[in-house]
Amino acid sequence: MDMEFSAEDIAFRDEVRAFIADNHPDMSAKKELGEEMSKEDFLSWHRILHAKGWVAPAWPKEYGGTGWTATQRYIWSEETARADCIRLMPFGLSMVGPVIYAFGTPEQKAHFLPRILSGEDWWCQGYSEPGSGSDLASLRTTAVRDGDDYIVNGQKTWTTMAQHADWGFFLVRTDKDAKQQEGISFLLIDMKSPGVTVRPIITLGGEHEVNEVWLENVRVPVSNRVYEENKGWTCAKFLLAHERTGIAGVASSKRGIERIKDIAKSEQDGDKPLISNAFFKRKIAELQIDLTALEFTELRSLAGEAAGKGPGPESSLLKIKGSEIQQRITELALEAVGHYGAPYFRGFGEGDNEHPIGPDYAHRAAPTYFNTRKTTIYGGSNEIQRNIIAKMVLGL
Amino acid sequence: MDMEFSAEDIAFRDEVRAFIADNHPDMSAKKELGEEMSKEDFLSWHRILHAKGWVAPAWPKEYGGTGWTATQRYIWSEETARADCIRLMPFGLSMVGPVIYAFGTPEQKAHFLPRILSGEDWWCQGYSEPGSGSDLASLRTTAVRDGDDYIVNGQKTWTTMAQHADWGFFLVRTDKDAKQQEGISFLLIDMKSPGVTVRPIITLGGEHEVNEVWLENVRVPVSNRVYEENKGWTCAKFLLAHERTGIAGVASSKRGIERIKDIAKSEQDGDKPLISNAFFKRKIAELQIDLTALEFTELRSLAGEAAGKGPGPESSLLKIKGSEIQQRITELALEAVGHYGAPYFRGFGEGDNEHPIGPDYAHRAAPTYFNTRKTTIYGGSNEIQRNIIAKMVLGL
Amino acid sequence: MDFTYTETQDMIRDTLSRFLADSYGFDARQKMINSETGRDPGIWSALATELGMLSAPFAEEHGGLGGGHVENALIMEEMGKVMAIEPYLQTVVIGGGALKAVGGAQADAIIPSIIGGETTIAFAYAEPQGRYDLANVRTTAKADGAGYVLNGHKGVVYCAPWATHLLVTARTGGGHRERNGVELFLIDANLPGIVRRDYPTVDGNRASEIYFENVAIPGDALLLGGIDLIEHIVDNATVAVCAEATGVMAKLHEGTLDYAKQRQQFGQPIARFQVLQHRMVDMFMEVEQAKSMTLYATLHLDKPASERMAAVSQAKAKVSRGANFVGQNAIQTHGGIGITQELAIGHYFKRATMIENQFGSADYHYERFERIVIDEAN
Amino acid sequence: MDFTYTETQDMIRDTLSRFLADSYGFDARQKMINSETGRDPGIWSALATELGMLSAPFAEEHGGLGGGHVENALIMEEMGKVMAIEPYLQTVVIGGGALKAVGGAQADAIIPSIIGGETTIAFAYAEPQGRYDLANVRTTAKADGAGYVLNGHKGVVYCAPWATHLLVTARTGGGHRERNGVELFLIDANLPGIVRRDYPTVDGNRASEIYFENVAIPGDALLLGGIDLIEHIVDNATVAVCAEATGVMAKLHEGTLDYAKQRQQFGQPIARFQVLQHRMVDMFMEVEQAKSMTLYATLHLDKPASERMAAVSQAKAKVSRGANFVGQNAIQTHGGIGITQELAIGHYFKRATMIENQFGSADYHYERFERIVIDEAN
Repeated sequence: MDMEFSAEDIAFRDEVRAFIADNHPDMSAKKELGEEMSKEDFLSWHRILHAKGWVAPAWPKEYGGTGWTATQRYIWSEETARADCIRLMPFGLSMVGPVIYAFGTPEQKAHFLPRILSGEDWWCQGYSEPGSGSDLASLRTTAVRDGDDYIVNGQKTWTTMAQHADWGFFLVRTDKDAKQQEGISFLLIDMKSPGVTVRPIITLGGEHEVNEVWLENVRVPVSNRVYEENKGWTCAKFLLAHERTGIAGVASSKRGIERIKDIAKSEQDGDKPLISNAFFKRKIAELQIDLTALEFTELRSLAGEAAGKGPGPESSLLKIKGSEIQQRITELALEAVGHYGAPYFRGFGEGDNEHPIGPDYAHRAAPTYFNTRKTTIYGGSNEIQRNIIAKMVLGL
Repeated sequence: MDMEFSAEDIAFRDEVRAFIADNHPDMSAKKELGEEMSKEDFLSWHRILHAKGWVAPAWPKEYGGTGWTATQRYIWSEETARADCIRLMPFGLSMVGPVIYAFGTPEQKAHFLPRILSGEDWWCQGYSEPGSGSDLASLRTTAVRDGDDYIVNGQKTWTTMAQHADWGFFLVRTDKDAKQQEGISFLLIDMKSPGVTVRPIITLGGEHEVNEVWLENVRVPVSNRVYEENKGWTCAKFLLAHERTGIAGVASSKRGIERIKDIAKSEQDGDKPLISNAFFKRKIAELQIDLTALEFTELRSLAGEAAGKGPGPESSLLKIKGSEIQQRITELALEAVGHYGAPYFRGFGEGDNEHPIGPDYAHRAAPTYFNTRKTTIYGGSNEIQRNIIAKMVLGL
Repeated sequence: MDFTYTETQDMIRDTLSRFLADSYGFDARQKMINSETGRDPGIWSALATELGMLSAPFAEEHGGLGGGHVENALIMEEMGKVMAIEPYLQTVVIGGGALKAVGGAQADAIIPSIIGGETTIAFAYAEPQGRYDLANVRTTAKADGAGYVLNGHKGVVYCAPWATHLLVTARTGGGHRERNGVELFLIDANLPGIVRRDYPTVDGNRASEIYFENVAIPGDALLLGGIDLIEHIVDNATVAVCAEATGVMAKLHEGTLDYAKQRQQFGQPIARFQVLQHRMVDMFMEVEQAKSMTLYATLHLDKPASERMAAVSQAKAKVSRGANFVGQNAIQTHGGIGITQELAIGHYFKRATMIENQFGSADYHYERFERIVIDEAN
Repeated sequence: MDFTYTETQDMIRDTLSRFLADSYGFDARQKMINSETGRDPGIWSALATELGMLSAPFAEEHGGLGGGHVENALIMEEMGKVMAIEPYLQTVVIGGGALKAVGGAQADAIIPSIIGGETTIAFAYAEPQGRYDLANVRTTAKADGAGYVLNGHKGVVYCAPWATHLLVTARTGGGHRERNGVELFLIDANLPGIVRRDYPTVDGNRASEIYFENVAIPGDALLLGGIDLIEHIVDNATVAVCAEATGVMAKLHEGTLDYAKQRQQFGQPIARFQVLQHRMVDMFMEVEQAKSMTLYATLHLDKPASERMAAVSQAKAKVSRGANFVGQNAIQTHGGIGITQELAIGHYFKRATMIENQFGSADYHYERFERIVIDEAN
């Protein structure tokens, strides 16, 4: 038992570090102001990684993965977070991609996987419906067979980044009479199909991240169904387990804590920097220690997986603690900036880059805090995660 | 709207203060060591107050109350707490006494009330049973009519101070076929009756406060039933509401906080007293502020009662917050005494007054902390109190 | 001891509550804050003229109702319930409070026009480096003949775009962070040399950065009282904000209860889930305690300074934490819909969040309380 | 990176776990701690001779198994699961650890007798005024010829009534609270001038106040290394106590689960109530995090001092709070029965409570962590 990296691992880490330093696009200005990334911003890093062959470390090598060891993948996530690299959109790479290579037909694999890797297709996820919330299986969107097509009708919501999406993967009901989790199928839908309408939902900080998606008599070829009809829940469950990898968000929370420290060194509290305030310092320490606990719990869990145990329901712990830490980071940032949490900049017009009010790091502190309340709600709310642990781990 | 005392109130306060100073028995040595009070200790102050006519401020004047205003009663409880007066046992004065004057026969009133006031009878409460816990109405002790007597069989538990008791008031089932809360009667039982057995339960700190009470074919005259047969639940509910008055324990928690401050001034933390440690100080401040919130919530509730609203289910709030504060006080005391929380003194023999190990205030810090976990459990656990608020106040 | 409201106080509450129910629905509020100027000035006129609401805390000699802190708290609570963006806090509680404290010709001159709705005031006290320390003032007021010349930068001045007057703290002497030398000035908002940058705030208000560049002000702009006066009016304001918070928190709780009773998940209203029930009970307890603390502090506002400050800090510390708890749990219980702009709940959450740190965070007030009540007793 | 146990480690755990299951049931333990001497010395002999357990962390040259911190953690966790009162922490982890660090003739002389079970050690480091500060030492060791003379008072020395040797911190120079001059001595427990007052502890152990009155000790009693050595062995001990805590906490959680599944209220097992379910989930998460932090700190014990101290303080701060949470909620979920002496659960709670502050409270360790990781980075 030890926690040292081997010489090979260290060489790998240095290689990764150098690659990032040499190739990552400079987004510092936009990031410091907390500005939203554009589609092109996201894709710029995606394309660079694709060219290098590093865009999908978690995929099997045969479909375009890197073939890295678990330790290498850990190093990769550490290093990209350390360098605050642009986040890769998960909908293709972490969500539908694995479903397709696990359950798809040879044709589906051949067509979709390369386009996910290259970034040619931007994906979105059509799961939640108004009214379904945490009770995902209560979905009501229907797909009725009509020759070689399904005719899909219904409404999805909380569809992240659907405004950019070329394709979406949807859970739809193909058998109305079956029990809740049965009778659901997993469809790939071209978002440019007639009858698909995407409407923005504006969240508390003024962000446009999520959307409503309306499906009105949308014609979807049966060949775009993944896995068997009425067995879509199997894909959904697979995806859920897969989605939880990295759900703890340790690496990015580490960055977040460093950022709070930087802010607290700049902000004054009387004649000292805020970071010298005993109580503010304590909150940072609590975060940092809780994050260590989360990190080592994740490492123990990964070690368990490596030993063949597979990601279990205890990954709900990672979701719960990870999301709580993310929220506390944004809360602390807002506390740190004092009065300058109040100004709201959404009023500025396109192309106006002047943000003269308060320090740059204060700019989006409040909206980010508001928006980050979502982390304990989405991906299975923390209440649902506790229910899962109670049932699956504790046998209650 | 104001919070000033009138000149009359101030005169009353001075009178009370002087009376306590002149008459309260000196218990300081025993208290500082956290020693348990004996039956005689409790009764000493009870008898002094009875002689003065001040032993039952909450009772109607006709039955021996003081006829004080609500403000005077508030002042009384403040002053007795401020002076850390010996607690009066509630079982007679606050519990069965009010039930008897509200529901009892003229004979019951004439016989029992004066003996409660004088302290001649020591009472205990026979409510809880093994297995009943928070679900009080599930009780199984039976009373079967036999001529002018009931024959009582069953087992009660958590019976506080039953080892000293002359009389007990018991909830017993007189109709097995009725629904849970119906079919219960309220009996007064002479604890010296044949068939009554009291067995000690020793709690975590080594205290003997509570007992099991076994009732085996105990003969109880029907004339000792209060109110109608099978309507005992009415008495129980009345008592419960009555019991909640003062349940917040504000005045004694104020004393508790002062005591923590004294300890924290004596204990050293490096080159300063512990009270100068920012985090210890913060915990005291949090307690003190939470106690102010509790006190003013109680005062608002009393004002509502004075305006004829009666004690409502929101008194559950007073129980919840009051008990949590009591626990935090004992927790902070234990933290304050550092290493000297560990020594355990129960091993000393009778009459051995030497306690040379560690400071006196450390003596019972740990046992008191352990024992005080009970406050969120008894009198309707805090979970039950939250259920009550959810149902009765929030309509959930 | 008497915790009952007078008939006049009940009347003020009822009148205001009815008026706001009619004029300040969620949609109406959203329309106001999204308009060019960010408000509907007609509301303020109506509060002044139709309802006579701005007269509540002023003496009868100035045309007021003869009320005081209790009236301010009542009105602020109602304002909180509808998330009103009206400058009552700044104009009546803070500006009016300063004038009442100073009295004399300055009070006689301006209070009637506050009551009439013609004068609105913004309070320019915070500075970028100052955090919540009222003596951390770099803005200077240099004596110049009979008047003064102001120079400096005040940050995040709520309601400034709408103000006819500014209440400004500035230093006539003493070093940076010294209590001595900080004074209060009430000046015309449109004097030459005052530069304003206006912007919306995250909680639906408007605010400004204000730069004073050699602004000449008259000698009678000085409201005599120094840092003691400033602390007193900020304590009044802090309690007013606590009162507003009780309105905001009550609405967050009420909205959450309503939603939980309606929202179906897993075949039943989510209000049936015990975890959510207990959470809503905990929210209820925070609301009740916030009310208690606001009452407590309100009744201490005219006590000697150290008692007053200890009481106000107790209240604000507790209310800040309570607002945080109630706001976060309201959103969590709503789920995704709580994070959208569509429902009122998210906007109450935003206001509750800003209240947390307004006039000092929980930590700031804990420390002030400790200094007065624990340190000084040692 | 490798988080798997070796076969030997698995064997140690299994052997010990089986032995303790047989010999250390709740009733057996209660009988021991209520006996005159407060223990059953046969257990210690069996651990030494039958199981060879005391050899686990020692080098093969001393007759050990060649293990280290991981073995200590494993064993302490098992000890925690049965609330063992054996002096493994004091004798093997602390005393043995000090001897391993010092090496040489002193190690050669004593380690074999530790392994054999003949030598038991108590650690006399705390002083009444010292709280958790290891340099806050008033006990003096004055050089006298080839040896020293000890004077002073050590408080709450766990397991001292059973010890053949005392490991004592004392000052050979430097002022009160100075790091410089504090040294570690391993001495015979029965030297003339050593006065002991023995007493039981609230968590079922025995401890003593120890007074040194001109106790003459030989020169080779000094284990060279000063405060740095003391900090190192206390860090080892702190992590061992964290490991013990994971055993205690796991049992508190497990006991609560079992009870909640059986206990009927309102016509169903209380485990059906969602509020209790989520509480038990929160307890589970604290147990898991305590395990993670113990692992984390265990793997940092041989790192450079500042890294080691930061890691140990992280672990202890988290474990202290976790032990508090799990203990309190175990009792609350049990209700009244949890507060009696009858069930094991209350005794686990008492041990968990004492662990909270052993070798430093959560606050102490937060502050140490902040000093190393936040202050020094500025």
